[in-house]
Amino acid sequence: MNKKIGVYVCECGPNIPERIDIDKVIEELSSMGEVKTVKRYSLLCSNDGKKFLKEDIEKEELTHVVVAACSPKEHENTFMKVCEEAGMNPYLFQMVNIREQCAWMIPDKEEATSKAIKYIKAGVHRVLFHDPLKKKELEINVDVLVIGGGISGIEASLSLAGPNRKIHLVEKTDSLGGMAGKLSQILPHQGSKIKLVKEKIEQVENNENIHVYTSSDVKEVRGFLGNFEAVVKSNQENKEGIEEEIKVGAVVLATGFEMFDLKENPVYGYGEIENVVSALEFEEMIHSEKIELKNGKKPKSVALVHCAGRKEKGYCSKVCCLYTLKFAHYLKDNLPDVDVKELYMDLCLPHKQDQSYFDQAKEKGVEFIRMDEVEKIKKSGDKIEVEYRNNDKADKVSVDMVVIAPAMVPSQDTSHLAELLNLPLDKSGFFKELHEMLDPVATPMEGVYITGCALGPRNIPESMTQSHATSGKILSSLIPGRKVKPEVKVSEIKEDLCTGCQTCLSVCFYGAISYDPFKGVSVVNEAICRGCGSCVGSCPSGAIRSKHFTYYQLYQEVMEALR
Amino acid sequence: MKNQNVLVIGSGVAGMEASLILADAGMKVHLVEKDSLIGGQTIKFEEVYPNMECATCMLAPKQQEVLQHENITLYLLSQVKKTEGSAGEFKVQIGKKARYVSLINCIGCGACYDPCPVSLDNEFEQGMSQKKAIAVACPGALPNVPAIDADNCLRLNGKKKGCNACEQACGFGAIDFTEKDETINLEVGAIIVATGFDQFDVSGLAQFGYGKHPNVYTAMEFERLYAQNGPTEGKLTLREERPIKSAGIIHCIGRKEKGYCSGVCCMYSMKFAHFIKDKAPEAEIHEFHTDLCIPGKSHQRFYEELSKKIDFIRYEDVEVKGNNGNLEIIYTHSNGKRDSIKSDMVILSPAMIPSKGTKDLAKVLGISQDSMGFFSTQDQNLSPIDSEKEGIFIIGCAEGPKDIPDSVSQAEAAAGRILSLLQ
Amino acid sequence: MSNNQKETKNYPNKGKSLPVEKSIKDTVFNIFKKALEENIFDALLIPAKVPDTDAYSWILLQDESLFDIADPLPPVMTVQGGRALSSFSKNGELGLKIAALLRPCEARAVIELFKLHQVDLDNMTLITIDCPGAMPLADYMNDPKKIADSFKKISEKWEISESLRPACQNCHRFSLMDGTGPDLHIGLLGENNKVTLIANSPEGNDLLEKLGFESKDSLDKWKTEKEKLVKEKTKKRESFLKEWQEKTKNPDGFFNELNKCINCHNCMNACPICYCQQCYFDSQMINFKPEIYLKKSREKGALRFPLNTMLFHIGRMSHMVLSCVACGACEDACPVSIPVGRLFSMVGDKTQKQFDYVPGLNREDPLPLQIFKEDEFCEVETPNECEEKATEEVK
Amino acid sequence: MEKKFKPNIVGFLCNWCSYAGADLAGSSKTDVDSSLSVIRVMCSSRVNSNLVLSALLWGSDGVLVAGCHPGDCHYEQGNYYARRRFALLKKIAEVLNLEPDRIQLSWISASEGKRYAEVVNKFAEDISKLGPNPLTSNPKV
Repeated sequence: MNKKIGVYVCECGPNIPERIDIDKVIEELSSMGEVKTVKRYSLLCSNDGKKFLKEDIEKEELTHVVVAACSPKEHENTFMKVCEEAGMNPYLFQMVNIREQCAWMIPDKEEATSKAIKYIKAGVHRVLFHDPLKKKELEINVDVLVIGGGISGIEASLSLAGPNRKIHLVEKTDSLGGMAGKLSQILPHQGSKIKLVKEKIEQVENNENIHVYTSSDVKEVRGFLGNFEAVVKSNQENKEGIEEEIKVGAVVLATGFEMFDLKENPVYGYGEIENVVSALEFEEMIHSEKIELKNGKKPKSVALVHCAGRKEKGYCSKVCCLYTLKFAHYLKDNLPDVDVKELYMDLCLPHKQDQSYFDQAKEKGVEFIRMDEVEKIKKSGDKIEVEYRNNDKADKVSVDMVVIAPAMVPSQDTSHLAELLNLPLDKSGFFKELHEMLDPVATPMEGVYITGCALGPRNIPESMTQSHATSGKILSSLIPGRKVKPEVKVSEIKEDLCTGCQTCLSVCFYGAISYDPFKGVSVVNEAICRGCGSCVGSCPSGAIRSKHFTYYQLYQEVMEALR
Repeated sequence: MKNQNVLVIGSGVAGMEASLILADAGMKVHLVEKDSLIGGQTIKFEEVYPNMECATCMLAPKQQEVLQHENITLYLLSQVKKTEGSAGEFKVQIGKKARYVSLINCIGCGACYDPCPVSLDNEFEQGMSQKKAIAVACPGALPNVPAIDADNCLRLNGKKKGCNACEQACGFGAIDFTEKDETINLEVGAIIVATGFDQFDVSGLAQFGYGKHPNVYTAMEFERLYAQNGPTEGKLTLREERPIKSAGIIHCIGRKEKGYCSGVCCMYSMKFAHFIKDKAPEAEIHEFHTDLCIPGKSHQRFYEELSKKIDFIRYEDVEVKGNNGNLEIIYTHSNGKRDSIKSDMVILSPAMIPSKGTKDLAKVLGISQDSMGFFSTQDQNLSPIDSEKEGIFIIGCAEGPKDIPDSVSQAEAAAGRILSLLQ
Repeated sequence: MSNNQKETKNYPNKGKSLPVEKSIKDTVFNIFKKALEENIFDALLIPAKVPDTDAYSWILLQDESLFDIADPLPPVMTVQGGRALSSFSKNGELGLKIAALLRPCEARAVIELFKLHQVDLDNMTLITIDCPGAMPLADYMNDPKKIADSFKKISEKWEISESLRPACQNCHRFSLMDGTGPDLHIGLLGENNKVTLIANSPEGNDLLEKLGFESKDSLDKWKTEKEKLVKEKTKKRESFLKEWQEKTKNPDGFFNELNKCINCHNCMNACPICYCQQCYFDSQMINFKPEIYLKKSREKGALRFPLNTMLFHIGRMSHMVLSCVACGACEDACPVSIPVGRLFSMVGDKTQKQFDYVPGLNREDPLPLQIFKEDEFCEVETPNECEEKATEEVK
Repeated sequence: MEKKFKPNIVGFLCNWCSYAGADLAGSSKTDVDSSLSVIRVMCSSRVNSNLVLSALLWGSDGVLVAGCHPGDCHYEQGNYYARRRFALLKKIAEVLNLEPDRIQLSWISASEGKRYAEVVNKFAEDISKLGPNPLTSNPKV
């Protein structure tokens, strides 16, 4: 079929003719071989303009269209749509920016005009090399695999499960509940329901759309948004080693956190000195309603030591200030004569109600002592001494019991799962979000989401919020009956040129490229590829083509620039 | 809940995110914004911590998506006037002010600004620059279409009835003085409130000299001062255009008065220090802080790096005095010592408070405010974003001070709650 | 891949010294024969002289009788060993255990090709040998006997002779380096009439053990001798680099050398690192319509064809120079005697230093263009913001 | 002096930051030297030696590669790879004395219209001073 190109120059009201001699442009362009028609129009993006364009494409029976107007960021989509309506493939269209990057930045009319001609000619040459790309549609699976049965995983499962959506909830221990399940109580202003976790577990168990795998690990996950395959391996006594393959459309990681090992730093005396306990052990004491020293007596004085592991790990764990306040309240409420000292570095109380909780503790007589760091916790007679420094001065407190609040650290599974799913970790070893600001629960693997403390320290309401957020992301992208439409302008491997060096794999941030060992070539998964072209840039032989930004197309522009 | 329409109030980073997720899911979203542009407070920031990413660049693709999404109807210069009904069947009335410039015809060329005879303080720029009565808030504002300030436009306020300078300059017939304020009635299934925050007014606190000494800035003023698209085009100068040799940044302004820590000021204050140090490496910078609330996983590292370059001072109390055109910061160190330093510039980091219209909107929506004035939410553990009224969700800083990722999480969570209920 | 992650980076202090009874060749072959007999490996890739000709080639030897034609250090390097190895071990895993006897530069090429997934090292034992160099291919083909003889003399004395290939004259990496390259190294330097076996990986160790050798002998003598020679040759190399930097002081220096190019692309075909199926610069993508060339020639007065000669050379350089092992195969292959090997080797030296990378040194060092750091190379950014970044956190 | 030399410069701009920055320069009506012809790519990591060298040897007097600031890449890491590739190319040009100043890497964000103009104007000025690219007029090439 003969190529018939139509070139349309938009005047954009007075904006373009003021600086560009459109008649000259038309004259120059008309002499080009494949150009069937060159026309000007006052405002192509207006409704009349679009109508004109559509009718003219049809009338002139054009195969390719070049529009010279504003930035493609403004109206590329608009005109592609018009081309499509006129029966053309919308990718056989090229937009040339003669407003922002020509008329508006080159003051000399002659110069601006010749620049515009250059750009439009480049567009004409380029469009001849365009391929009629086609949008694809892929069937999807809407079920979800949730890894981690703590409060975040539970909440995500409950929010996601529905009559048309099954949830596979995999927990490595033998019961659901996670860390939150071990807590004696939740902070008063965060909710009154002490049995919150228990109730949630019941809801999960009663939900016919949630299938729970306890004592199980996820061994393998492959695929992309809408089409994942995973292998779940059971470690249960009677089912040990049994593997089950499941198909899902999305994966939620809710693998939580662990506590910093206080034995790592000997200054805390943890594990050495009697009555020096970790926050989690203290939770258990509250749980059993027995705040007692090893000798069975009630403590008369308790020091709550914040920030254990903050210096070591390099971050503040956000929640410790608040839960030690909870301990202080509990102590004051239940042991009326107890003397409570909080040793803190900075009070991190970033939520609107937190400060009043602190003020109340102060009213109850809790003593707050600022310190730069703990120097040593040691035994001294019947007492335990906490030596600390503040403003470069050494000081100490002497108490019966010391409760230490350790930092939250990534759970053991984190690095293993990161490898399994090809996910990045941050400097602290937690999962890294796709975009720290704007996409806090997504990952570079589209369809894999993360919630709760697997992303870093946070409190229960925040974890729950994130679980709902993952659910929002999934429910909006995986809708029963709908298909996913992957990006069209993606990379493509030319198999006969590919040598299988896998350089492209190493530079793809999204894990969109895999290696086919049988053929010995790399393969792009178009459903994952975002079309950045990094792989194209990395391939020495030119075996990867980035659709719509091919070497051929770019060289046309280069050549025109050099005329 | 069968009604597939959702009302989102506020088009900041949280409102946009919630709208996009719901719209992608096929819901019809009605996005109401009181200003003439979308993007909220975040687009005022040149960069955002901890990676110093350019906020305009970061948000522009989202803004474009909101503007172009077929499932989002945007109501600019609009406010919710009335609501009745309950979850699944809210009846909402929106009051939409006239823009006098057609969003369809205007192409954003800006030809109308210069001819306009009226100049006024640009609120978006914290009054640090002037704009015309017909103008966009800042270069790069989206939608890139100006609005006419009816109170100041000579034609519209009746001071000069025949003025049509802008109309004449417009080559697209985009100006329409006859446009009228409108009332729009909608039925929606759910409402998301994302009305954001305002900055605590520091002019009431005389000890900081704000308003008295020109080189005492609020955080938001400083954000605009160093923005590439701000009043000085990113050039960092004092009011009298002298380069900055020293700066003091004071945290926790209003924490005591308001009774809460805003959770983000420490980090953005450090961001300022980082920025000044970048642009003026010789400048001496002091950060006056109380508790350092830096709970993000990368924030402490940022602090540790920065503390090699600038001076962190833990203060008990602090005040700012003028001293021959210079500023003096007098403070009590946490070790009890009283001291003072001279400084060219002082930046105050004030608390975040509920946005101006919160009280009225609470009344319109029939929900209550908490003791701090933010919208109340229910039992936090079960549903940290649910208001007391079923079907109304509170997200972002409308619920309390928070940073961008937490706001986005809440936005996505609200969308998740709604979509989950519809399953 | 994990098989090849070496734990020890330093080669050991002890090795196994074997007395040379008949000849070095004989001593070395006895080891291989034993290994083949005891199925420690199933085949050996080794250079051999093609019977009844003067030609050398690579053979994958399984029949012991063929050791007669094999030669661990032939006078010339016909096909680069890396290329030979990748030609059969690229597509899929090797079923058999194979050993390859290579010159150190060939082994370095193998390591680079391994990183580019062009060889399979899982069942491969890489054996290197102290290399006295090789003679220029063209010289040898002119008078094989004479050149073979003079090679014999040169190699016995470890002489840095001007009759060696330029690449070999300027080579300071002719022996075992402190990295995770080969599994086993055969030291010829040091004590006269002794061959020293040095295990350089757990696999190498394993091999020696299976052969019944204990690594108990001191390496001091070999090391001293080797380091002496390394020093001497490094000096030579430095003066070569200096000379060539001088030569390229202006762009003409580079063009003058390459102007003789006849576009045969032999350099690329001989290069072990040029692993592409088709060179980008041989592809259709850089061809245009005649009218463009006509226009260009009008503008310039004349246009030289074939057109993209310089683009090919600089382009090829940009693709492979970070992995260039300075083996000189390209130069040997050039029919018009362009010193292309020296040119690439000189550029390789500078660029590899820029990325703090030594090709072929360690198996686990990633290829420079496949990784990045967040804070680096600010000096190539304009405006240059190095100062600003100098104080910021280094990842 | 004869007619003032006006260079031909090719600029590969990433879609998300630098191209948007160029647009902003235009919509703020900033004067920008017309020597530079813009070629839009999705990410600076699409640009490699194949493109830059071709442009340079086919007659461009200068090549600009521009992308998002480090850390701001729309595709997270693209510009870091681009920077490494560029560093190599620059070094090769340096070692061979092929006028390394003819290639330039710059970071321009979407809000930096002014910076775009400054970068382009300065580059065009520098290239004008360098004169025509000898690689294109040199009969040896």
